[in-house]
Amino acid sequence: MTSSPQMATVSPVPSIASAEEGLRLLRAMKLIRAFEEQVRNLSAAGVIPGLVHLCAGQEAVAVGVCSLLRADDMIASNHRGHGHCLAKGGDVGRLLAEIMGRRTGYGLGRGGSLHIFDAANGNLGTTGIVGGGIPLATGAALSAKRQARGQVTAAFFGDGALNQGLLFEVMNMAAIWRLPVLFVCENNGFGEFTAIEDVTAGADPLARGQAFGIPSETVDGMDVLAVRMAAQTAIERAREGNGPSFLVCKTYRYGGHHAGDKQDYKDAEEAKAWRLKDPIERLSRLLKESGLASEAAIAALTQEIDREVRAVVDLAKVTPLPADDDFEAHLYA
Amino acid sequence: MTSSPQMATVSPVPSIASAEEGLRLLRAMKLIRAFEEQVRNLSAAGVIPGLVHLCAGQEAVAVGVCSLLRADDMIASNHRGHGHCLAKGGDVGRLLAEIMGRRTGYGLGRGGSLHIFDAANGNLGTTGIVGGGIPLATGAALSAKRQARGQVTAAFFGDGALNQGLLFEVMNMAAIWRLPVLFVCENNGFGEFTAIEDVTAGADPLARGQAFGIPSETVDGMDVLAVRMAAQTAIERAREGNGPSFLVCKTYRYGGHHAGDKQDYKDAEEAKAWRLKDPIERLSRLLKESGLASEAAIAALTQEIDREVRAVVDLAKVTPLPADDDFEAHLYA
Amino acid sequence: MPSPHTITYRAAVLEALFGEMRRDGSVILMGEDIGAAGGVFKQTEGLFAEFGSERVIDTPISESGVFGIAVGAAMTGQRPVFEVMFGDFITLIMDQLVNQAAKINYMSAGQFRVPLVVRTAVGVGGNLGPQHSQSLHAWPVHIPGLKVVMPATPADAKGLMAAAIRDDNPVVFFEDRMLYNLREAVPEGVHVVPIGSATVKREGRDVTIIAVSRMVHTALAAADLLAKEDISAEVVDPRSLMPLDVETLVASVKKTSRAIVVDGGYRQYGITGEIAATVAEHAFDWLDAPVLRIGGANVPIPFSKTLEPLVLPDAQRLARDATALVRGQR
Amino acid sequence: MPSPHTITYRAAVLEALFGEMRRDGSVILMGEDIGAAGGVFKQTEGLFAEFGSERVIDTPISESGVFGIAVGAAMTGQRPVFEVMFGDFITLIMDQLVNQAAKINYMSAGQFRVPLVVRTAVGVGGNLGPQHSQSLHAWPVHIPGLKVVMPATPADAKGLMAAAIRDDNPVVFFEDRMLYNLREAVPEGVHVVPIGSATVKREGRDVTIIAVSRMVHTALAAADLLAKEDISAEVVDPRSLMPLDVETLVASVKKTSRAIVVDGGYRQYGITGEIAATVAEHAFDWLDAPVLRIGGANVPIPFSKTLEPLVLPDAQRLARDATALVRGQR
Ligand SMILES: Cc1ncc(C[n+]2csc(CCOP(=O)(O)OP(=O)(O)O)c2C)c(N)n1
Ligand SMILES: Cc1ncc(C[n+]2csc(CCOP(=O)(O)OP(=O)(O)O)c2C)c(N)n1
Ligand SMILES: [Mg+2]
Ligand SMILES: [Mg+2]
Repeated sequence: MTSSPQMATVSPVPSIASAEEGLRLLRAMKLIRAFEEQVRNLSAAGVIPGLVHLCAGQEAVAVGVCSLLRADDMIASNHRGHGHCLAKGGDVGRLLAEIMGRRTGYGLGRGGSLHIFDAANGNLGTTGIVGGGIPLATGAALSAKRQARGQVTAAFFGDGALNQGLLFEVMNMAAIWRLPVLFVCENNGFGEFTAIEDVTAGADPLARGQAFGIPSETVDGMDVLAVRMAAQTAIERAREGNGPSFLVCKTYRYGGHHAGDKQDYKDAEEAKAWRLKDPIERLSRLLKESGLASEAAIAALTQEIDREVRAVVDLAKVTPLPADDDFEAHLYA
Repeated sequence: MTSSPQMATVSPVPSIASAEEGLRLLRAMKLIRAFEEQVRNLSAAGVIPGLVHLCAGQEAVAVGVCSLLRADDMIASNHRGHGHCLAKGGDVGRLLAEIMGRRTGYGLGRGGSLHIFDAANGNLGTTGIVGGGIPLATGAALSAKRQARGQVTAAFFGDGALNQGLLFEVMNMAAIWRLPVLFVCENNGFGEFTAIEDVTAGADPLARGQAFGIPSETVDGMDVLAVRMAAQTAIERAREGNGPSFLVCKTYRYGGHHAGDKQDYKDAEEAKAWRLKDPIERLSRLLKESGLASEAAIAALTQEIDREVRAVVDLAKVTPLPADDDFEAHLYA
Repeated sequence: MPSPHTITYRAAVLEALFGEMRRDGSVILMGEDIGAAGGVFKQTEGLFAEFGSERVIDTPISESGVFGIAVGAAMTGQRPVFEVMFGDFITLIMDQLVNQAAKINYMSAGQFRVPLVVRTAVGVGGNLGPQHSQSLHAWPVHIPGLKVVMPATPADAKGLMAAAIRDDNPVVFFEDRMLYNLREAVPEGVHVVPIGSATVKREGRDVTIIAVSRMVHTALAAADLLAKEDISAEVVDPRSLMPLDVETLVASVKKTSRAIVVDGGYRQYGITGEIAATVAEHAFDWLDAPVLRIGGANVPIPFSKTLEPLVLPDAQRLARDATALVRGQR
Repeated sequence: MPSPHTITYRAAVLEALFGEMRRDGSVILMGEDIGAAGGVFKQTEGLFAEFGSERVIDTPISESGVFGIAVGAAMTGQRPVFEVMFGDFITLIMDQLVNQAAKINYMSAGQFRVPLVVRTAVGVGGNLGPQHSQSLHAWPVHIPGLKVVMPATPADAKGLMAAAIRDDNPVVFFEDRMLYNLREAVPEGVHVVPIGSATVKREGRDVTIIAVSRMVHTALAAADLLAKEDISAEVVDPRSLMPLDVETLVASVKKTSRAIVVDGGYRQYGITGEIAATVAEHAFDWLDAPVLRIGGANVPIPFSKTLEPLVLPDAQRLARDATALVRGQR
């Protein structure tokens, strides 16, 4: 069995406040899309070593949530984490450099795509362990609660993490301790090559949060405004000291599990149907239809982002690789 | 906060089929009670080394479930497991010998109370790891399913295990693979000295099973007939290939976490209220009121059991301790 | 003895799995994406087609729970082969492995056996970074009740997988994923290598190199380099780490009077300590120099192209160190 | 230097906890039954009353999740002291410890630090059986990025707990629960013992006994026995296993020319291998005999009164072995 786009619960269509805000969201999603496209090419060309897990198709979730977060709010990401990093304000150049294994990257090039940390922008890291970021975000929420500066945190994870015992342990504690954390599941229907239905019991993943009394909501993850609306409620709840929330965002990854995956486990019709719900197209259409942005303005934005990302690629290619000195640097604090 | 007896959902009062059956259940519960009383004394006297975790008060759960199991059905138990062992047909003498560290015990005296295995009677073991037995019973259910002889298995665990991630992982798989397993939670209100409410989120633990679509039921764990009724439905479901069930049995441990625990975290009034619901008294009353057994017959049964257990104690005291040879025996198969 | 054919390490393990699953209906496989997808390394390809979802079981991402279920299944008549996709994730099954699987035969005085295999892909290479490159074999070898094997060649991989499945104890089977495409002659049909037997991969006089898994190939390459300098190196592959074939190792060291132990795991408190100390204890009076230990670097394994190659010893470095040892320069 | 008072090991650790929690508001405690109940060993008694439930946090029985939360809290300004009730259960936190806590400072190039302490009660005694007696310190010492300490005396326990809390890295703190009632003089007030420094507990000429945690006391008792046979034993306590103070160890062995390493964990592939091999490497030309390694028995730790005492080496056996070593009988 595979996932179907009809499964996504369509939230009431939210409206958009201003042209500026609309373009900001569009820009953020387009930046991620363009970035992932470049990463895909660089990976295929062998310029990026190892494996990369791209999030094209899922941009609305990262952007919807992070667009409402303050700079001092924190996120923890997972293996499919470039979008989260950028949406949280990460530096495109340092991100790409890290993915390319350059010493100008966030971790001196020693972590790569799976290990992007960005303290300045509140990113507790991408991680190669399914579910591994969930307690980190929750621990940061514990700190936030102690420090009482109204910070909130968000943990992004896939549907695959819905079956890691760690998620349940952490949700339980977040609930009893009323921690200001958002559990954001990006349900893209697959964990690697396995469909969620084949390994995940229960009629609805929401029940996994509800079991702990956590307010839980299914969200159309292809609609950045729907994600924002749900996230806003959850963030307010957290900031006001009313504890965690659980959002299950129905979405789809356009690419394979990692760049290069042949994707023969996917249904072509279904993949096509999901493309029709593309979050970037959708927002563009809305902006145009509502008169908030012209076709030309959007095209200009697209070009600008393309230029920006290309420049970053060109620069990253000539930044230095790590030196022998970097091998042991920061092994201990 | 502490637990209150009113919390137990009272199931519709089930009736009892025959005097024989009634006395069998009563006998099983009385045996456990008498056994635990002896263990408590032997522990206080230093004849039993280490720590013992007694189940006086909780007999109805073990007996209710196990009285419906076949000899080739299997159980996995936890640290509070003497009752499970006896209810599943375990040998009183070998059990006590193991608890006393004698070489005539189930494990040559090398495991003690926390590690009672009884293959002949389908006991996969007590265990010192909270939650550790749950996957073992579920793995046995996987075997049962493959072998297709209609066996079912039961995992007994406490309310403390409700927060171990392992439980959730295993429940999920039991549900997707429709394994013939009963998840039997003995909710006695405490994990060691900590009240369940202080560490367990959610309005009702049942939701932990329901999240996976597992039929889940709250049971009056002080009423052996109520436990039997719920277990019967669950066992039939499992035998018919319809997958797992989750029973949350509300009960109370009369003693401390381990023998010798001062129990200053308990509310005296509450403890008294629970005593009024004593499962042995309750069944005795029912048998007498319904004319199925006379006061005298019950008194005779009590005496008989006392004699039996005393004899076992006397014998165990003179059985040999393990010899140097036993030290490494069975390290490898 | 069946005739050999030349196949990859990956195919050799697969041959053992096919063979044992055909022979014994109680052998089942459990792991992530091992079914229709054939495994992320194509290491289970074809098994699902032949044995179906009853015996080749795709699991949720729940390592701890799946492995716990495998232990229960092993206690009750199955012979599960449980796969941990990357060796870095054995961290997630340690409780079930140590506190249950390793001790149940002992604690139950033989009433319950736990015949299962944990197989996992380890090793540095392909730029997978700090959480997908570790080899934590130094952990399970420390636990009484477990057996641990780490085959270096396709033939040994086939033979030890068969032995591991037939063993009535929990066996941890470490495969270096950088060996998967290595081709060598492998006996066709049934082939079982006894657990606990080392093998001399190359005879020599001047120094014994005790090397494990992929390091065996590094040691053989180093021996070639050493030969050019007129140093004759003997290469011994323990194949099994637990139990360890101390006799074969010590016999070699008594012959050469010098020993190097090479392993790909973190060097600090890794397996080279135990092996070096054991050899030194048994061959003290024969040793002309301290036993040299070479291991993986003591850092999280870095992703970058320039740094990853610094993690493991290579043949040049090994040959250099061996030369110094033999020439009395250390 | 503050004046000493005589208190138990348990009280000494508690003194460090009170001291550090008063000094630094970011120090928090997390564990099972550590709050109002004061811990199952009474090892946290009084902390809850002074610091409240905000800083002394009773957790659910969710070791993995709690520890993961502690790591996240450590990354964001807290200094958690996380308690694992019995050392056998560290099996449950290995993923967060190895794949997150140990590597985050490295992977983030210092952007995030993970200043936390894992404290856990280990050791054989009191007939608690195979799942409540293990000491798995051989695992974390293998992982780059972690520090590991194992104090033997009340004074060192106090000083190393203070150091562990102040350290900006994850530190694993092993306490042998059979030492909890040991009384010795402990400096009052602030007392910090640097991590990574060994100490010579008794000077001697003929043999060095390197002993860890509770085995230090066994070694001291053995040294008394040896003195009666005119053998002068030096007892060295590494105190920290990672980093290990190689210099102090080697200096002692160079002086005595004979070494014994004693540890209470499983002997097979335990810490004695690394220490013996390290000493042998640095003091090869000084050694008159192979380094002798003595460890816990390689079996699940049995419950019974007659068997449990066979697990650990005692002073008599240690003295006997040392005598044989010194007299050249091994
Ligand atoms: C603990 C653990 N088990 C297995 C893996 C291998 N693995 C990496 S990603 C992945 C699938 C994750 O699926 P999901 O959480 O849905 O995220 P998605 O890739 O769909 O974004 C698996 C099994 C891992 N990295 N960590
Ligand atoms: C994994 C693990 N963590 C902690 C413990 C220590 N411990 C033993 S029993 C217990 C409480 C268990 O409570 P519950 O499951 O409710 O069972 P009860 O004792 O009430 O029958 C704890 C925390 C343990 N044995 N295993
Ligand atoms: Mg997914
Ligand atoms: Mg309880």
